[in-house]
Amino acid sequence: MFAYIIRKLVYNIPVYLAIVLLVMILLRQRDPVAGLLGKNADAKDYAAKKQELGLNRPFLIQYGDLLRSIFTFQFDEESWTQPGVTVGEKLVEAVPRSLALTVPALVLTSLISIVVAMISAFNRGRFLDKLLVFLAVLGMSISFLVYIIFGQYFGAYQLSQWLGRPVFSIHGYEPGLVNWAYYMLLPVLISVIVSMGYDTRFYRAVMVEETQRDYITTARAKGATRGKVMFVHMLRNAMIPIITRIMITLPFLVTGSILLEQFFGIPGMGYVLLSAIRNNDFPVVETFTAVFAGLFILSIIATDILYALFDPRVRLQ
Amino acid sequence: MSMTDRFFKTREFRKLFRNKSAVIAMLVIAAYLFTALFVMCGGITRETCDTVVGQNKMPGFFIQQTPEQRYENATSKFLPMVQRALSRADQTAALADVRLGQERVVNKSAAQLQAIIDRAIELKNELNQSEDLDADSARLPQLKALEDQVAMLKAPLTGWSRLMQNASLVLGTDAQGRSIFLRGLYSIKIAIQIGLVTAAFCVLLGALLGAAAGYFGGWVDHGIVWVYTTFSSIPNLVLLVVLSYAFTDSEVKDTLLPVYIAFGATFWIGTCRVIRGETLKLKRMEYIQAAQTAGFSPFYILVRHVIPNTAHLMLINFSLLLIGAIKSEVILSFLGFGVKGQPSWGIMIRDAGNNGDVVSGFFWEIGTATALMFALVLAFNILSDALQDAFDPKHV
Amino acid sequence: MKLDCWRTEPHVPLRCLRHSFLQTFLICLLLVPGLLECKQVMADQPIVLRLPMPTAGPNSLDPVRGSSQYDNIACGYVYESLLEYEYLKRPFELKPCLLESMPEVSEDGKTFRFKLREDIYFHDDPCFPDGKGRRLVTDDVFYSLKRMADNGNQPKAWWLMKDTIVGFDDYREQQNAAEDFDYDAPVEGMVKISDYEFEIVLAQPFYRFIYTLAMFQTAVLPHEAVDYYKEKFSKHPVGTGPFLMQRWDFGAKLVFVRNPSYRTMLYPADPGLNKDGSAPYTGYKEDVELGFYKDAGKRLPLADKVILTMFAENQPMWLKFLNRELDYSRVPAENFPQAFIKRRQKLRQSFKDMGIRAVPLPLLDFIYNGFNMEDPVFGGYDDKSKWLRQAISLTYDLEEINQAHYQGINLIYDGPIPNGMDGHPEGHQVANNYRGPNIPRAKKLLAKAGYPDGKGLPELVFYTSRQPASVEMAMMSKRNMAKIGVKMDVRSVDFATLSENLRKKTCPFFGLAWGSDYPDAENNLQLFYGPFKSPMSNNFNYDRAEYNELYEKVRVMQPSPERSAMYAKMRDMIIEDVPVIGAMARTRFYLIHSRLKNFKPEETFSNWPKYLTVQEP
Amino acid sequence: MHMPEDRPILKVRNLRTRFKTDRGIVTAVDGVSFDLYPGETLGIVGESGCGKSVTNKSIIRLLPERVTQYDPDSNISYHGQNLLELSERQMRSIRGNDIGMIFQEPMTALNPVFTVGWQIEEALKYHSKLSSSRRRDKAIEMLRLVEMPNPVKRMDEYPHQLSGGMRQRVVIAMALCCSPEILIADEPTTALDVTIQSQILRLMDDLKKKTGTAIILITHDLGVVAQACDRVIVMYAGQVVETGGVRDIFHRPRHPYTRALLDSMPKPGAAGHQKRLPAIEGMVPSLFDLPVGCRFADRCQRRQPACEAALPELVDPETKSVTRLATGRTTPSVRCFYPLELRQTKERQV
Repeated sequence: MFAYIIRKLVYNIPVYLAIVLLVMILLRQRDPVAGLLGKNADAKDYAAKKQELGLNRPFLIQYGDLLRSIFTFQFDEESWTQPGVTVGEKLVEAVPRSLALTVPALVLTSLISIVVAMISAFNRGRFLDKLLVFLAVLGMSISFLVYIIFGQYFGAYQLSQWLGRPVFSIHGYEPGLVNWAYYMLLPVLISVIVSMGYDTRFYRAVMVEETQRDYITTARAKGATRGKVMFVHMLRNAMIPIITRIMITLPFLVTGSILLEQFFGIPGMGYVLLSAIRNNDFPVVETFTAVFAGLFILSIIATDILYALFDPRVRLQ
Repeated sequence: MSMTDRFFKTREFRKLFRNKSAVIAMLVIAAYLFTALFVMCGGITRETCDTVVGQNKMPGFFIQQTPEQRYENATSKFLPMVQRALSRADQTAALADVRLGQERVVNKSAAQLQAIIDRAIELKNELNQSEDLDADSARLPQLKALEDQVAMLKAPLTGWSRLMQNASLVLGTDAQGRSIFLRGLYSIKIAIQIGLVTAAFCVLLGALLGAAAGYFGGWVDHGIVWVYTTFSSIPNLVLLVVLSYAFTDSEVKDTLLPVYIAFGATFWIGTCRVIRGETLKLKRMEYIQAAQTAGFSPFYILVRHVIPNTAHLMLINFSLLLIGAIKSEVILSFLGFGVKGQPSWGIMIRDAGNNGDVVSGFFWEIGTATALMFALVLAFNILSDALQDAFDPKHV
Repeated sequence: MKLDCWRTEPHVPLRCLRHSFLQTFLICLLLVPGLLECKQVMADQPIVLRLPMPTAGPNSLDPVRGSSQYDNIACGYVYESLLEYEYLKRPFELKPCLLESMPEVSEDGKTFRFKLREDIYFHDDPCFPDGKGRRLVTDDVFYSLKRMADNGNQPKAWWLMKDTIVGFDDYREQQNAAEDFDYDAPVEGMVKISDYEFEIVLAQPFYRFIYTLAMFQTAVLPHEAVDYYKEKFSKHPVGTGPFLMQRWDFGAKLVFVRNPSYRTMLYPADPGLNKDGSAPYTGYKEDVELGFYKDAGKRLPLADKVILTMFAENQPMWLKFLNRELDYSRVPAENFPQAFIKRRQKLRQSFKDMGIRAVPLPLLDFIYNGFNMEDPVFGGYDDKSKWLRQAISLTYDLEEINQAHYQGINLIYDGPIPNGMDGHPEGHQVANNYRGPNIPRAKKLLAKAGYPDGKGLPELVFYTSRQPASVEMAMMSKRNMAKIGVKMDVRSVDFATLSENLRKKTCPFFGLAWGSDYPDAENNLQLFYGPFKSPMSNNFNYDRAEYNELYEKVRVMQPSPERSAMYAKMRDMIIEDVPVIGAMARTRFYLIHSRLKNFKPEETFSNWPKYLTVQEP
Repeated sequence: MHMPEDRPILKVRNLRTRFKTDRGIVTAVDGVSFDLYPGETLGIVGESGCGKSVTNKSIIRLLPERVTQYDPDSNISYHGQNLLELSERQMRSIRGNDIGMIFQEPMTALNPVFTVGWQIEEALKYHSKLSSSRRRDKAIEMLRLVEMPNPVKRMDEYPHQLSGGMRQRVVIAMALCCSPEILIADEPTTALDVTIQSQILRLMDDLKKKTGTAIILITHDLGVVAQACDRVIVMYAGQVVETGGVRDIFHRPRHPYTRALLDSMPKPGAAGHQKRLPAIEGMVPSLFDLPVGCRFADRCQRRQPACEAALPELVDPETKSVTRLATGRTTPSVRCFYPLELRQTKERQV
């Protein structure tokens, strides 16, 4: 397995180099210097700033520098828009906030939608199934934005007006587990509602596929109860697509949700990333992209490994 | 019997047409397509959407406006305009400048006009003394008088133009006084356009690359997998935003091309994966192997045997991508990277959000955009469900 | 699943994290009802101000790196400059802050003599030996000014000092070129007399210099802090101000607490009516009525803690204010009709019933659309190009924009000088203006310029910000311009791209705004000074010899009728040449809950949080 | 030949199974009746879709409940109880314990993510109170019984590591581990190659002798029937068309369909005489669109006008008395107005 991981990593090195290169090239279509200068700066100031940002170095040197800092985990370049703060610090600060939002959302969504999907799949074709599928489709057909705008207005503001005391925070963020529910629960719930439609449908499809398998009949012929069939035979098999789906979403946990973060004032990664792109903060964008791409590739490898753990038929080679 | 005929008369298609909700969904989609076509043929132009048809944030369904709003309409928009016209040296020319369509002002002498306006201003000042018009029923007759004064300057609409006026006001107006209904309808075209173009492009590209990767294997496969791993390893946001920046200064920035490219760069990956998997499966099928043994060229086999047999997946992916594109457009436009220079549902929702519509309880704009989008996406969702049911029963 | 990264938040008990994430999560869910109880306000709490900050807030708390209004606000808590503005007095009046008294200016207006207060100590901070703040001396003032010249600090405020102090520019050049920036090297114009006395010598008697000394970029800070925190200094501000920074969650929250060792500084006393019964300053009576002098003589700051929350979107800020979670809020333009009777700009009764009060604040704004005077078609100083610009100006319907996007609360005025400053036209209008809309006249002028009905005229490329409102406004102008046959191509770009294009002089036409740094028209007039062409602040690249001459004269003049006349002359030149179409100034409406006391906002300076307090009615 | 006892352990009477489909209700099994005696092997033959599997899945009640209807007259009597009326819970205690089932596809019938041992033990877990180590022992014993080489090692292997024959042995071991009275084998050998096929069939025969289990063997392969069955039921379009002892069926088929089936079977030694095997022409009628008369009439070469007018009853070909039930072990029944004469069938040799 170790050899497998190493080989996979080596295989993905060109991908990785290409990602970093691509992002650097795309970013360098723009000139960040002017935006970072103060009022009344002249051409000399411009040149000095450019020098200071290291943008006048040959492209390959910049590329090499970035790669070196990534491979040595030295994320100590200063953010351009927030001087005095290194990129690493920014990531360390922002990522946990995104995680505090996305991880519970993922866990809740996955748990709820797997259970709903199972109920739906087992009642396939009945009214309950049709209702659940319809609700899922209904939920998927409304824009994320609308959920947020209305969720914030009704869920936070109107609800607290109605109850006469705050239930969910309208906006804002405090670290710490104690504050989590107050600040994060509403955005998490919105995010759960948004993604539940997709997940339920996907998991239902997986489950339906599994219910049609012969081994299910075999198990029932052996006298297994519904519960045993559902939770032992089916779930174990369905774990493979479920894990794939969850693993694929894992890297996205760190990017957070731009819209939710923006509306609820959670300064997570989505928020930081968007403002970094808007303000041409190259070090932040580049480093974050590199980290994300790394996570993405690792998650692909991890998916393979989990595959092998859950499915005895799969061998890592 | 042609290929397409055969395709459409298969058992799967018959099954599709037996599904009642799918048929309803198709009818809904047809209605949208028809509207889009109507818009595209010049039924509603960008200019129409940008025309001010009434006062700001008017509720729809001809709901009685509050006296406050009527007052605003009568005074803040119209009086200053006419006043300004009167203060000009060249009066007839100035009066012609007065907007709001078919005003009668031109036919009135300056003295007459001045009298009307003076009377109106007088009334206005009296009204200004009241606290809140809603609560002040005694002032309502005065408001009526003011409106009459203002109305004397405007000719009533008749016939077609009246019908159009009514139609454009049916769902109210936005913060700039533009018709929400017309903007909503125009957005159908944008949505359909973005959806169709993106989905068609991505499905074709994804299918070709996926089939090639799956069929040829080896370095072709490695290459294509590398490319899509690269694209999917860059956070979508970074890619979309950076790409859309690339166009800010170019010739195409007001068209939908940047949106297409931003979507096109990422959306093909899913299709490519699916088709690649299916091709790997097909490759092991006897008839493909038979064709290979028979010595047909790989390209011929790919085009003749492999790709047609993934048609159902392409169809399903097409409808899924379409939904994805329509929904992503909304988010992209909200963040300011999407559609520019013309209305779209995303822009309408964004405007509604930015204009504080929800907070102040004005749901017409956001409601219209959401409802129109909802119906279309729901129809496509139901259709794609039905498609999957019919063509790919394993993935219900 | 263990979230190691949560350790970065120091006050999270690490023990909690030993649970699996799911467990923790479930515990959280169970805690919800309990938490809600915790939210109940307890009696006898310290005075806490809860204030909003639109946008993501400051990027740095290092004064020399700051440029935005939000940097200004944040720095205002921690830092102090030599001078500050009187809190309640209008029009603005400077008063000594770190100084014993106002500086003495020599006859020729070039030499300023300063005397520092001797009771000023820096914040207690680990950067000092024993953690006790040191006394502030002359060297600190010089050091702080010199920091503005050090490119290593990424200063954004050099333009304030440029060409001002004798020898300072040379010093900057030399030191930036040298290996190490030597703060001990002398500057000719900075003369130390004693630890508490010094002189600054100017190259020319720039009148604006005195205003510069009240700007937050010139705040005085100790070199120990910079040496100690190095590049982290921008996150660990150490100054002399009334508050200490306690916490900063970038983009989310800034928390300040009272500086316990703040020098004795008292809330201003009621000046009383003048002997002739007139008010000592504009708005005095209202201030008395509102009880602004109730706290007279109390030691500042009045509040123990200030929590600033950043809002990227308006909806949450507004909702939070309505929910009484903020002490005040700006009224987002879109929510204006909800809160106000639009026609009279009066607060609605329902809001008054909630105990909310409205405070309008006219801003020193100059919102404009500018031409690039070096553009081959739309720029230039000959009559034809002038007529062309005048024609375009005449299509602009600022009133329409005002009504549609600003609820009609903006002030529209001619020329570049905002209301309340010397040189602002009476009635906000000059006789000979090109304010639109006047389509027939525009048509005539356009024909005169050689483009009848826009024939032969290339598309006018307009750059504006990415904000939806700006785009919508541009679309309005586009519609109006189409009436005379001028086609406009609207490009909405973000600020970085816009500045990039301005620098390269590639924007023929652009929408921007300027907020005055100090209440003197010179600050706005310099925008048209030839030598300040792009990449400096003259984005119009306006360069007219007479104007430049006049500018060089006025900037070294004391306020006087002659200066006013010259201001007016320069203003009229700009209006005639139309390098700029405009202008508008916003009126900011603040809504405050009745618990917030002594609130008299000002956006050009930010020394006033120390006067605020809350008191539950 | 092992002599079966006289009392049937399973009595199927008038079984009618209907499915609700989106095109309407379909009667997949239409009035099937038969008895199963202890220790015998009953073959059910017919083309695909004739209702063989549905009949047997009805017995063990494994058809999807939601879309399946049983006629109220239908009765499947097992130890005095009607299986069709049992609750799911009662049915569960019978499945795997009293009635075992072997499935067609050994590849898919086994759950790929559990070990062979686990899957054999599973039934024991539900139906016995054995400790886990005893269960393991029993499972190993079962593997031995089905002649699995190296059973202890196989216990911890996954299905994909076994060959097709071995997997089918596992399936059989699974079905037999609770010593059921009835074993339903649904095309147990179809997916296997010929040598393995006969091994498996011999194995089942041996097991039957050892345990006395009654076997219902569903197949479309007449060769398998000839090798393994005592008695045969021939089904066509949801109905029993002929029943009788295996010899009767092979040597004296009375129904033209049976005859046709036998004709389409390759005969060893006869290859030189016949150039082509005659196939049955035409198609099985759609269950949605059944003819009024004999369901085979369409394809029957001996068709008479009467055949298309009415549906023939199941009769004793000798006495022409209606038997209705395909119960007879000695007396064959046939559903045909014009059954083949004995002499016409004499020529056939197996």
